[in-house]
Amino acid sequence: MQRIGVFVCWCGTNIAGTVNIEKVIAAAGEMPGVVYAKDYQYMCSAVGQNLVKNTIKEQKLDRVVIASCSPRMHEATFRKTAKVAGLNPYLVEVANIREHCSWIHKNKEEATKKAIALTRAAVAKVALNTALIAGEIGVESRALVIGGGIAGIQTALDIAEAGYEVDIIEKSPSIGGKMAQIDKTFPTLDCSACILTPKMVDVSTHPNINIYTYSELENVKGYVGNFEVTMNQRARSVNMEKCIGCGICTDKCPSKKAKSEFEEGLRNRSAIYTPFPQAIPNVPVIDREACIKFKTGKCGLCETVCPAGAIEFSQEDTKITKKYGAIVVAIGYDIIALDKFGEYAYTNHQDVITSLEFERLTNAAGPTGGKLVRPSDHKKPKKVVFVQCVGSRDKTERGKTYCSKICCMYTAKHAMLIRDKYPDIETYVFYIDVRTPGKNFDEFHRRAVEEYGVNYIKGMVGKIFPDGEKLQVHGVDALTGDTIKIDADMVVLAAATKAKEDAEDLGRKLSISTDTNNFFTEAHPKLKPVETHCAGIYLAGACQGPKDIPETVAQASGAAAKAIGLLSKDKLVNNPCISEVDEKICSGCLACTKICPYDAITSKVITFNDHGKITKRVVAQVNKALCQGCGGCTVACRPGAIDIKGFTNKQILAEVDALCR
Amino acid sequence: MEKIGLKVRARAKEALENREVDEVMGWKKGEFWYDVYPVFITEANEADDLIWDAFCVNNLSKYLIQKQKENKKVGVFLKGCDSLGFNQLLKDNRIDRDQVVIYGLPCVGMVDPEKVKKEGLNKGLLEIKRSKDEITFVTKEGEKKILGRQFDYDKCLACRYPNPVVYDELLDTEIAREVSEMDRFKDVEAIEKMSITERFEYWSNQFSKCIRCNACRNICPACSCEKCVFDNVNAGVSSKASVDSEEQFFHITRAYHVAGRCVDCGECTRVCPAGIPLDQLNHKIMKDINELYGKYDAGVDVSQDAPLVTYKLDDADSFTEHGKGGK
Amino acid sequence: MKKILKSQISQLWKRINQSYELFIPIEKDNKVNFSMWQEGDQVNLEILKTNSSPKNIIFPQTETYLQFEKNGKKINMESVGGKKEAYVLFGVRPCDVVSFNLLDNVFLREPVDRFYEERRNKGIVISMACSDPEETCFCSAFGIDPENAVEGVDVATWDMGDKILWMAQTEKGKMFTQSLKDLLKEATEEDEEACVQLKNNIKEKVKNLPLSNIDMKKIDKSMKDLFESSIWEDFSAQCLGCGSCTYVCPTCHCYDIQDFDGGKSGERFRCWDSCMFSDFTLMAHGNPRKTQKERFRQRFMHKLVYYPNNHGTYACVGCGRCIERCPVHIDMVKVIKKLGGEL
Amino acid sequence: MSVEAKETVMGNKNEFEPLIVAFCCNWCSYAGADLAGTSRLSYPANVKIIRVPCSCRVNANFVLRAFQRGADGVVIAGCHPGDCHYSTGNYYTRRRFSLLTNFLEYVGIEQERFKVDWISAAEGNKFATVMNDVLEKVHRLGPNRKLRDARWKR
Repeated sequence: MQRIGVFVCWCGTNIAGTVNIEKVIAAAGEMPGVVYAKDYQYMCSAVGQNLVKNTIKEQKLDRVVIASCSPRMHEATFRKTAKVAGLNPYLVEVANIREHCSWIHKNKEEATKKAIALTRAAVAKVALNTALIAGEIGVESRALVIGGGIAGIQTALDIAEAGYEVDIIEKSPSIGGKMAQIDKTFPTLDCSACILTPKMVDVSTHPNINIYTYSELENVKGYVGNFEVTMNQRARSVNMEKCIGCGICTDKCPSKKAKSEFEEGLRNRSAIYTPFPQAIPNVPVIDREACIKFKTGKCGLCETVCPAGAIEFSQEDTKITKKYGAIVVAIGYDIIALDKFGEYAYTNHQDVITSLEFERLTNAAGPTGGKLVRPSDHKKPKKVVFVQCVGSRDKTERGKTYCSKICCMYTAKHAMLIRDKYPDIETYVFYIDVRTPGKNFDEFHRRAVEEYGVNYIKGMVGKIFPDGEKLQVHGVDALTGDTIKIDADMVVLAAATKAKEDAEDLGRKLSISTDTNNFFTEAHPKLKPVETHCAGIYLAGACQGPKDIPETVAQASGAAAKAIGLLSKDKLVNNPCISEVDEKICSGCLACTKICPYDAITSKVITFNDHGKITKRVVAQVNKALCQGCGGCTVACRPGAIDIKGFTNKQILAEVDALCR
Repeated sequence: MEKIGLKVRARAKEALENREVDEVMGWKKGEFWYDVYPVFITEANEADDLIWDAFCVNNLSKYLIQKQKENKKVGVFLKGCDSLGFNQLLKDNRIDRDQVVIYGLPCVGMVDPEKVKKEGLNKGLLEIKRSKDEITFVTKEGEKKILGRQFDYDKCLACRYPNPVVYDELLDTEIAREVSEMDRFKDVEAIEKMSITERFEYWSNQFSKCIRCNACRNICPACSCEKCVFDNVNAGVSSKASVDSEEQFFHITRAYHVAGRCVDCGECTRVCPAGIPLDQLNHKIMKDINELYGKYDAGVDVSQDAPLVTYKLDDADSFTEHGKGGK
Repeated sequence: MKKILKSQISQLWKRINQSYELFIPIEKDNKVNFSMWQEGDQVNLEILKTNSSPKNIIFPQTETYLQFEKNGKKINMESVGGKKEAYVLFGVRPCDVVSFNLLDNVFLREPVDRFYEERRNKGIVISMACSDPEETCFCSAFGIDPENAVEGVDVATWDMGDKILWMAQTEKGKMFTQSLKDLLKEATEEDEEACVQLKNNIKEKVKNLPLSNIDMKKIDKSMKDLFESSIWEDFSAQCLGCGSCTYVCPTCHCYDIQDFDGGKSGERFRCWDSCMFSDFTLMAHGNPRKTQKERFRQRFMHKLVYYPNNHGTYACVGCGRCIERCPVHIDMVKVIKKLGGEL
Repeated sequence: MSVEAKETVMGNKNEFEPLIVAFCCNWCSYAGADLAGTSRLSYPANVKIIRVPCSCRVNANFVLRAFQRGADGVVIAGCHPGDCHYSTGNYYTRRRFSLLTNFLEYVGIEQERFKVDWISAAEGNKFATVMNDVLEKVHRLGPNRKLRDARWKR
């Protein structure tokens, strides 16, 4: 018979306020296998842990149940406590009598009864626990950063500086991301390019950093410390080694009708193009969909004019497979499509633009050379209306329920920039709330209103429609209830930010989860903001949720620090709660192998010698390093030959039985 | 069938003589008109015992599991339904395709002795011969021919695969039989129409007939586990008690374990000594799989993933309000 | 000899049911089995072999005999099981009656199984002669006369078509008959003659049955030779290892004892077991009969060799249920013939 | 004890106290239940939670066992499709338990007694709502006798 000790925590009054601890102790004492039951005010405190430690030794306990807060909170704490006392840490179970009991039930009798039931289930389970020993795995000391925006750049630089190799994989032809498109940054109004491009250069020249642009992640195998990543480097059609970046090809290219992605479609580009002058690498790429040579087989002008002989039409996509110890996901964000917001006339009027388009319009390097003109007739506008929360904080299907966080500030910035350059242009901002938490943020917004005379109107715009050359903007002032009609020349929409289209797909490849909005989920909203639930994979920037640049950079450095911490280790211990095959029972149907998300199960042939009669059979085998312990295989296994340690079939059935008393 | 019977014997003899295979699995006639049982022969002269008649209902493929463990090359005669079971065993890695030579036998249907008895035609019956759908009853007094399928097993009347879907040699010409897909799940639909109370009563009544003999499981080509969970004392679910709750547990679990794997051969229902319509359980799951996750016939195509070991991102579900499977 | 008209038979059921539990072949969902009679049930006296044997009545498939409850550190135990109500088992065929005697040999010898004994004592067994033996019947191989009252019946009956003839065989049977005197009429001489005629008919039919040639004497090898016979390998290969033969068999009597763990309370029960199952006689070190061959051999050696050695009679009554029920037609007759060198 | 007081005690005893067993995925729904606790969102004490690594760990056996042992309702809660901690586990859950949901109903178990749902770690509110909803429905149906083992004493 086991010697189980039950320790019931009061958690001050958090538990003791609604649960009659005395009764739980008394009931626990009667439970099968329990030889000791004791309470304490704060079991997680040093004194409480000492109580557990000493009792394990004194009472020769071989199993321990802690009835306290959620195991997600302190399971690890008490496992360590047990270990110190010489007990295998996996002989500890936690009964959650706080989050799942005392905090939700008001009736003391009911809560006490439930606390007893939960403790009974934990006792029933722990009785079947076995000592588990974690294995060790090596670490590949190289990191992969997915995404070459400011988040990825900062992460890569930090890791590289710490002395580890880093690869950046970027989907587009150049690194730089959204920040490269932005004109000025709030609240300092310093030039975005001026602070970003030096970092881009640092990345491209750092001996520890490799950049794979125009490349996408194809699949990821392996596990923390030992990821094996395959990426697909798309054919650039230009030899990166030979190209000298002279730009003759892009000038001479006769196909100039493709929309420039970098310029948000406000300008055309050639079929062979460099996204922007400061692009890294400064090597053009041929857009095979726009290229005449690829479409018709004729042309090839770029090849003729290239002084370096770098054009290679025959290039093909290449697959690259490399091993990494850590992965940082920094794929950034996008803004939502506005086709469902008919009232703002974005899709049918050129002079209704998004804020990102506005960034290009005011940018000195942009399509208008920084001159603010209407896209439709290139005339200078007289009145510009800004509409905030277009799709943000919107509970309808077309929008996003969350606040996009950056719009209030960049809208103030945009209005301020206009008023600064063209004091004769009137600016109006429709807003629901202005949110400016951040260092010098509110001051910035107040300057826009007070010093620059930007007109802020609390209220939403109901309708925008063309009226001759003008755009009629109809809205309501929520403070006065007045209908507001403005005959504007230009409207700028602060479209909601959203997760990247391919975030969910990437999440699946990496086995990390996304939330309902497809932003990646951090491991803990407060205490593990850069970790994911998948060990060795970290998050940086707006792919985890809307963020401005300083926050992004901060998180990037955080993710880098975590990655460095991991890469600096020689060995890792892995989770011992993994699957195990009972070869005697396994039929070798291998249904488990099809379920396993980690390809952790393979097969082997075993021979049996039964009274001299030799028979062979196929059975499943689990790779201990790959298995993450989800348990999906156990259900696919009809005879119950594969079971998961720590959550065995018998243990769960015992819990069911114990709860159903 | 008699002509094919000659071929069966000749082929078995040849295969054993030429050492193409170590063993041949076939059927042999026993004591009574309906008594046919599986035999495994290793010598060419034993081939004369083999038969092919309207009672060769047993699927021989499950026996291959043991033979393959012993590393034997085996020749086996398989009907359409048998071949589906064979494929399921193949899919479950229970047999090695390279170690088996399949002699395919298109099948017009097998005769249900119960139906013959019910018509009182078993008195003094010596033999039943079948040629297509003409059944000849041989008695001491003489022969009587009846045309039609009224003596076929119900499962044969609903047969959708009269021809083997996998074979190395086909011993007869393929048979064309039209079965209405519309009627396929009419047994299920009838039960679905009952009220929840009626349904529970119907099934608990059926389950309570169970004598826990496991014949349904042991005959099943999808139930090929080395050790069934109900025989695995460590699994915590085994019990031999004939109490309602255990019987319900057994039958729900059995049907659920063959979900997406049941080849609808109907053998479980045939062999149940208590007359429990187990196929009605299997059919329900098949119907749901077809409706929720697309048409799937276990045993037809070995390369196709079984519905419960695969998924689609936008799979439907039957429990959320929208049922569309999304967030 | 008494008689009762078939047209009045339901009154007989009602009457018996007033003072006894009545177990009788009842048809439900096309299957006939012995079950407790209730008003409105469809009694089927024509069927020769009920789907399962009536063994379940004297030796239930599952029988709880101990209930326990934990109270603090103490355990309270209560003995349950056995049978308290008197019952009548009507329409048992002679072969099945003989199977009761075979079970008695096991359970009523020292140490006596008290629950079994109680059940047997509470019951009145009424047999019915087999007017129309079937092709799978081979009771004659074991010296059973399907036309007659066999040892162990309290009352024997014969189905005469429109009436049933009734003859008490034991004291218990006589008293029971007495209690029904207003329902049972005295049989006439004609009736008795018809009965003799019926018996002769049956005898004739039995002679002509396809299995009438079974001769148990042909199994004459030594136990060791039989044990080591190659037939076990041959036949067990086809055996699926299901338990249908053992569970429909009237003479199989192996059981398992299991506990139902209900945590604070629970019970100990016995339930039929089958030597065909892989966990039959499973012990801590594993199973002494590792393969189906050994398990298959056990079943037949037990019935044809071991039991006769212990009790002087074969543990098969030739009812033929296993012949009909075996999914692959590997049955007792094939084994007997093969052991006798006939196949 | 007065007669009246005795009656109330008896009355309480006879009152139906449903038992709901909920299998919750460690990463989403269990955390969602934690959040419901942290947010002090109340749901009845009749709901008792068993932690599993992933909803794909839940075997149909566990559900049947709970019913055998007198549960009046069973809940399986996991991450929303696409959010699985193990990336694909709940896709299998979805298929397995769509079939079981229908199948249990087919053998006569009311659909309200077996509920599968997706509850994320952030949806403490949803956790409480789902539990309240299941409980209300089970309350309306009354105690479950189906599948229940008569030998089991609660």
